[in-house]
Amino acid sequence: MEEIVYVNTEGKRIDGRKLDELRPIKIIPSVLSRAEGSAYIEWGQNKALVGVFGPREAIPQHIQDPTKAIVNYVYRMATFSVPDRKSPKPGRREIEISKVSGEALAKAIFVERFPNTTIDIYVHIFDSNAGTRCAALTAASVALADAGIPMRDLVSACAVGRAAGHIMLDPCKEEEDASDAVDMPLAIMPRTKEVVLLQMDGIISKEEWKKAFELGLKGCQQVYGIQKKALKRKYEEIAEEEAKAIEHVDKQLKEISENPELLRGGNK
Amino acid sequence: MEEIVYVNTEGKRIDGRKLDELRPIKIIPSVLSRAEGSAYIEWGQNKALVGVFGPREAIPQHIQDPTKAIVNYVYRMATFSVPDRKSPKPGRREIEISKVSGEALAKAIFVERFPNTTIDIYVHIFDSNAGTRCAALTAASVALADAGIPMRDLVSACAVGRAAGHIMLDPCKEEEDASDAVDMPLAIMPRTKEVVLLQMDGIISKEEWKKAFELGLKGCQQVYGIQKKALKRKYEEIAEEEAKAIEHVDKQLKEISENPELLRGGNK
Amino acid sequence: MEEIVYVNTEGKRIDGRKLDELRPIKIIPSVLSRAEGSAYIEWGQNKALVGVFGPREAIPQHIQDPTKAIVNYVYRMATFSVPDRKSPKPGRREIEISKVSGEALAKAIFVERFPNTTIDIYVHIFDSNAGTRCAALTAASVALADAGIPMRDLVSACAVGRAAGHIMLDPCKEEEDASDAVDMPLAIMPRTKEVVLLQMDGIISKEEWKKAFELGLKGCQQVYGIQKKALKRKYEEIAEEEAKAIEHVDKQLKEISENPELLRGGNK
Amino acid sequence: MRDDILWELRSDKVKELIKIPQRLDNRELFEYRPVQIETGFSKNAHGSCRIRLGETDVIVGVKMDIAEPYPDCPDEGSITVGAELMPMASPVFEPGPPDQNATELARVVDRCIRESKAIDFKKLSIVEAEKAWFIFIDIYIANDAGNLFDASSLAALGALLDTKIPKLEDDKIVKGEYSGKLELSKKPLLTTFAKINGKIVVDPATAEEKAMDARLSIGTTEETLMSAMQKGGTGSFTQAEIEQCIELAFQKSDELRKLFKVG
Amino acid sequence: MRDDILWELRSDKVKELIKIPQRLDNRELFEYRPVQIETGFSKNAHGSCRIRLGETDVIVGVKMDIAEPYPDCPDEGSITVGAELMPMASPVFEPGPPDQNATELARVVDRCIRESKAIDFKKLSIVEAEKAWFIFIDIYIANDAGNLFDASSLAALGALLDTKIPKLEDDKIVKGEYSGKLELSKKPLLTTFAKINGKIVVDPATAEEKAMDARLSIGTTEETLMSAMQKGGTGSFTQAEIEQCIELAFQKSDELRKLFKVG
Amino acid sequence: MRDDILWELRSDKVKELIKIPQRLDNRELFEYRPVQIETGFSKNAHGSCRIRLGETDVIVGVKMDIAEPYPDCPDEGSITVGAELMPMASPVFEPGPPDQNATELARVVDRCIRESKAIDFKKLSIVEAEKAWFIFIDIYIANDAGNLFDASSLAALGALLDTKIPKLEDDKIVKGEYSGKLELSKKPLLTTFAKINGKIVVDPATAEEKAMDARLSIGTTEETLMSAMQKGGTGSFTQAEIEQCIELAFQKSDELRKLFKVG
Repeated sequence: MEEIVYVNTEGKRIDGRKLDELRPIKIIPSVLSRAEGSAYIEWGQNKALVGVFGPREAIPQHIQDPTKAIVNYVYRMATFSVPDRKSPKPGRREIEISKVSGEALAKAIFVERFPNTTIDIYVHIFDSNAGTRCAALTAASVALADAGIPMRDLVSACAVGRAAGHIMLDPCKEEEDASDAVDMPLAIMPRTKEVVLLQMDGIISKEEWKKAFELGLKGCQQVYGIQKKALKRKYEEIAEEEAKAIEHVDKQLKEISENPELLRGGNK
Repeated sequence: MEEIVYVNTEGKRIDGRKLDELRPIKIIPSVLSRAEGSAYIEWGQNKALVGVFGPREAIPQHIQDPTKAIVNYVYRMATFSVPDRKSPKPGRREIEISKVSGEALAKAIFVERFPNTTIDIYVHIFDSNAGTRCAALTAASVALADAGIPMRDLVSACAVGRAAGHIMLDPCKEEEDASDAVDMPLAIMPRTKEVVLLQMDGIISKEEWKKAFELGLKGCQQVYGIQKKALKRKYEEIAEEEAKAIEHVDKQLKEISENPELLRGGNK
Repeated sequence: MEEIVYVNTEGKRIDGRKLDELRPIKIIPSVLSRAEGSAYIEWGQNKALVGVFGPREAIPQHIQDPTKAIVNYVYRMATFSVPDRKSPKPGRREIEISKVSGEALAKAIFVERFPNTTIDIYVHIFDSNAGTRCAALTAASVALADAGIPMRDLVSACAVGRAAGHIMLDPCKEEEDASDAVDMPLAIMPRTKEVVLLQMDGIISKEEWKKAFELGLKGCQQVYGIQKKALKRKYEEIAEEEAKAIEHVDKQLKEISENPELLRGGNK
Repeated sequence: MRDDILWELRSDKVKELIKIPQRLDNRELFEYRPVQIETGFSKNAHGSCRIRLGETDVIVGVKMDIAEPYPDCPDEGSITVGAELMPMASPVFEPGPPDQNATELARVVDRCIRESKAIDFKKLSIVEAEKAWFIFIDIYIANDAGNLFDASSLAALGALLDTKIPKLEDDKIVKGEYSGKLELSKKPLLTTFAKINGKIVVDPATAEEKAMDARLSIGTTEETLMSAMQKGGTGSFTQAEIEQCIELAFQKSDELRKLFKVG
Repeated sequence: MRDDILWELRSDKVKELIKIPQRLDNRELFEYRPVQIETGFSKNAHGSCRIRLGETDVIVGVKMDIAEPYPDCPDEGSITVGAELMPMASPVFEPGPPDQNATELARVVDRCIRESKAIDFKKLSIVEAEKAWFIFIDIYIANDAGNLFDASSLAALGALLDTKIPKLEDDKIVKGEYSGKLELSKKPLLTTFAKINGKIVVDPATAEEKAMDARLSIGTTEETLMSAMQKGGTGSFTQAEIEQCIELAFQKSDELRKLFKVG
Repeated sequence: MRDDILWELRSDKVKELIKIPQRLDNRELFEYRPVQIETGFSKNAHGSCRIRLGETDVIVGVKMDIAEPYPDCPDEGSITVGAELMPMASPVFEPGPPDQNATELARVVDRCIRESKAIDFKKLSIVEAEKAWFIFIDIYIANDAGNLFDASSLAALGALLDTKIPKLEDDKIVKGEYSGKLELSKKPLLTTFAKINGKIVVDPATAEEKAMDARLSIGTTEETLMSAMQKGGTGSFTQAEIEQCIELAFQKSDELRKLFKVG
């Protein structure tokens, strides 16, 4: 097999990026009309949709926590989102990612304000090329903001890794498959730098780990900037949206005033 | 492979029937003592049993509909009812047939009279040779009548199809496997000719479709006649049955009067 | 294939036992701190752990029996407890054994004293060589006593079988695989000799059956002795345990008196 | 609910009557309900049988299929028994995968047949260590009026006696053609007893099952051998009771076996 | 809950307006909502398409894989359609395996394509009786704003038109390389009608689905042939209504087909 | 319920004591509970080990089996780790398939071993692209008194060190015979920390797990390399805290490794 050159003489990686460079990221909030909050993300080849519901009553009742909202994060991949067709059933990897991602967001959400409820965050990956859990978590945090759920801070995620001895930000699939690969997904609340998600696999020394970790922190801060920009763009549209909303409510009221019998109608 | 002659020079099909002729149909209501209503049907080689329960309280409570009864139709096939052994697990075909058949019957039942309940209709196919969903639906409608569930009309079903260019009533398996086969299961409420079940697969022109559809309507009306005859036979037995029933109640009352302590006994 | 000598000229079996001899049995109650009652058993190569919980409220409510406790016995085998790796999913054999073992214990427990509750008995086999259901049931009965659940009597179990024409107590795997093998697991309440579990497979005459059954009864009585000894040993430790318990309660009370605010604290 | 109260009353009555001793349906203590046998119920099955035991209604179908033998028995085929308590059979059965009761039923019928050696598994071998016949025996309970064990065992026997072996060409099944009948060297059957208020009865009907403390099923063959036993229920049996049941099992099963002419 | 009341109000309004006749979103009775098509949505798929039909959002991906042909069609491949009503798509969808609605959706889309013979299954054969292409068409509903049938059928067609056949070497797939486009000889599409208060409309939105008595989906091809029909819902149709829907289905599907340039 | 209140009280006490800093069971902040190791627990397993870490009780068994290698690693075998939180282990565990917690546990133990390269997957190859050894490592939690990660990792290591490779004849397993020991080039272990009220402790017991904000598990080898990290819980860690944990993980795991004589 031909030797892969992970970093060339000009310090450029396989896909032309520098060691500390993220792939292009595009985030669009409010893309799904039936969800209470949503976001679409493109992160390199990765594509994901997130829909958020809640806080809503936790059902069945016996799962309710009287002290706080349950954060229910469901990460799933489409069958065609990976090189070989994935079974439609959720695999163990998806279950583990759902758990750690939900725990990461729970730290950021003011869960204690919504006892006995769930906040459901549904994530689906439609195309993938390494780093989907970080892309999903980044988008989920924007969808939560879009849903108006009060948070201490956004959660910003990115992975850092190693290939052929080089510590690099946001590795792509080919870099993740290097024989000495290390992969470390990381998520923080950027304002306080608190680490809310941290996983690592691959064999690494303390010193290299520290270098990688600090590069990862920088990456998360960049992601934070992109998230804020996406949300800002959305809030700039709010004046316009609000005008529309007022018009909509007016219309609803008009409907009801014209059809007062509707108010008496059955509420299923 | 030898060419199959689907319709011979005398206008007779593989099994000797004419194009507009149903296979022999035998329906017997009230065959299962533990069900509240039941029926057994033989339709050519097809054999099915139906048991009906309800209206009974829908459980768990959160599935209850306060405006009407839920019609829960479960269509299943025995493992040995088809040429190759079927898995005992319900397949996608069985799930789809259950859905459309339940919707067909819901139109005929006065569901609005029984809020918060389910009407459970369990159908099992023990032998098959094309047309089982129609046979099952036909028998289910008789079983509902047997259970004394109030209905606008019976639902009568039969399939119509095409083989080798011929539109024919109630196709058998060999006809269903013709290279130009079209299969159209149909169910109506015969008094108003309202179509409550309609599915079609196969490639067909508008004109042929109309011819097929109208042949199907005629078939349903014939099925209606057979259903009514089966129920009439049953009602003729009612005088006798009722006499027995009165005798039975008398016996029960006698039992209780002899054992008054039974009335005080635990009701699990 | 070489002929196996199941019983040699000195009347000794493959593993050196006599026909009416049990394998060595070791029972230790109270081995799991989180369960309310527990026991560990070694029976020849067989190794099992049992944990008991309850009587505790049966959930969901609709499964509750207002006249008695439900005995929920769950028998499972570890994947590595058999020569070929077992699937982690419970098989049909495990489900059947769970049913008959639970029924056997239900006779011994004063279930009528604990309406609307379940008594959960979880059994896991970690190594096996024939006779695991009897070993498990024997240990379960000790674990129930350890949990302080009131019983009419212990339940004592052992199997009896046939190999090469010899009726023998507590057959091992090789004996169970004899070409004329008969296997009869048996459990009794030893004080009254009431049979609470009886299964048999293999082809046997009435006369041989009687011989086998009576040998089995003797085996169960021996097992009873071992169970009582194990429990006695435990009760001898009770003086010591009780002293510890009093000390523990004192400590708790002290804790609370030092931290009275704890009593006001949330009870999740 | 009304249904429940009625069964409660009937069950109490059963317990009262048994003291006389008498049964709710006036049967003798050791009398079976009438048996109706309909073989060849399903043409798509390789063998099938519907049994009515009183109002209990059971349909069994057999399918033979080719599979790789188990590594430890390379020259043998085998049987697989499944049972489904269909929701139409009783107001308390629910749709879904087999529960504990269905699993026990299937496994006891399986052992009764398998251990009797009525079917010679070696004769099911096609190519050693490669191909053998596996016989799928599927039990469907259509109406549960009591004693599903014996009704299922009768229907399974009836279906096996009806079973034709599919024709083989190059060791592959030729659909719709058969090479002969499945060979059964004996007729294994279960006989089931209920213990009610200390009395033993055979072939318990629903009200008797609700009244019983315990159940005992015994599989027997015409050579006066037993192939299976299974105690069920939360009650117990004494040695004397079990021995009485064994005697009766041989007697009653011989009567039932006469209902099958063939074999 | 608020959400429910709002939909109830909207549904009641739909039923009122249809008498005029008028639709809540001011569409003509037989007017589709705007369609946006985005093919090549997923690079890991062999073909993919995202469809926005109004606010309804559906993503379909295609994967081709090699498997053994069915014994009765040894020289044919086949298609397999799956559908998932993702929980993000509606407050009432729940995570878990496909329910009745998802199963019906997948099967109707399957029949519409399969029966049209747009894909020649014989051309999917690789080695007779050994290897053939199987085409997995997976439908994901991301936002349910009504008429999932037509949106899914559009997205499935778009994904198939986008599908490249993986390159083979020694009858094994070479990853990431393709040997050409999948051939589609026609463009089968579903057209779905709702019957509301006795009136027929095409392409029902959510509020209309809540107001409708029954639904009728008709699969058609550009040769004015029908490949599938499916009635849904607890209402009924008259013959005249069905015939009207058939006429309209040909007409409306021809308009939709123009949105796909290729093929 | 009483049980719940007691744990609540204990958890509150843990949070109080940690301010001193002190632990409920009087351990040092970075002190493990006593470890008991029993290898060869199950003869039917190819390797097995029971670990008692304080009152936490974990049993791990290993089975080696032959299967076809993954197409992208034709000359390699692999490992598969499963975990079951048995219902006997805690009043809150329920029977059924592995939940999120069991899945996470199994996968973190898997990565700790796999990524350490203690097992050379290439040495598990038997016939390239056809047959290789796959090592099934099944973790059973018998009593949960806290820190299942480290207890499971210790038991998995113990079981692997105990593992004998079944003998092969014509590339098939000869039952009950072995060809030698499985080779482990190093001893990977997890070390788990809990953050309670801003303080870090190692090897948290149940009351401490109930009191903790977050958990950090670090997989290490004797060559002072890390093979896995996993943060759990809804709290967070600072960089300084993580770095402290890394230092301690190397130190504590070296102590634990001494408990295994072999390898």
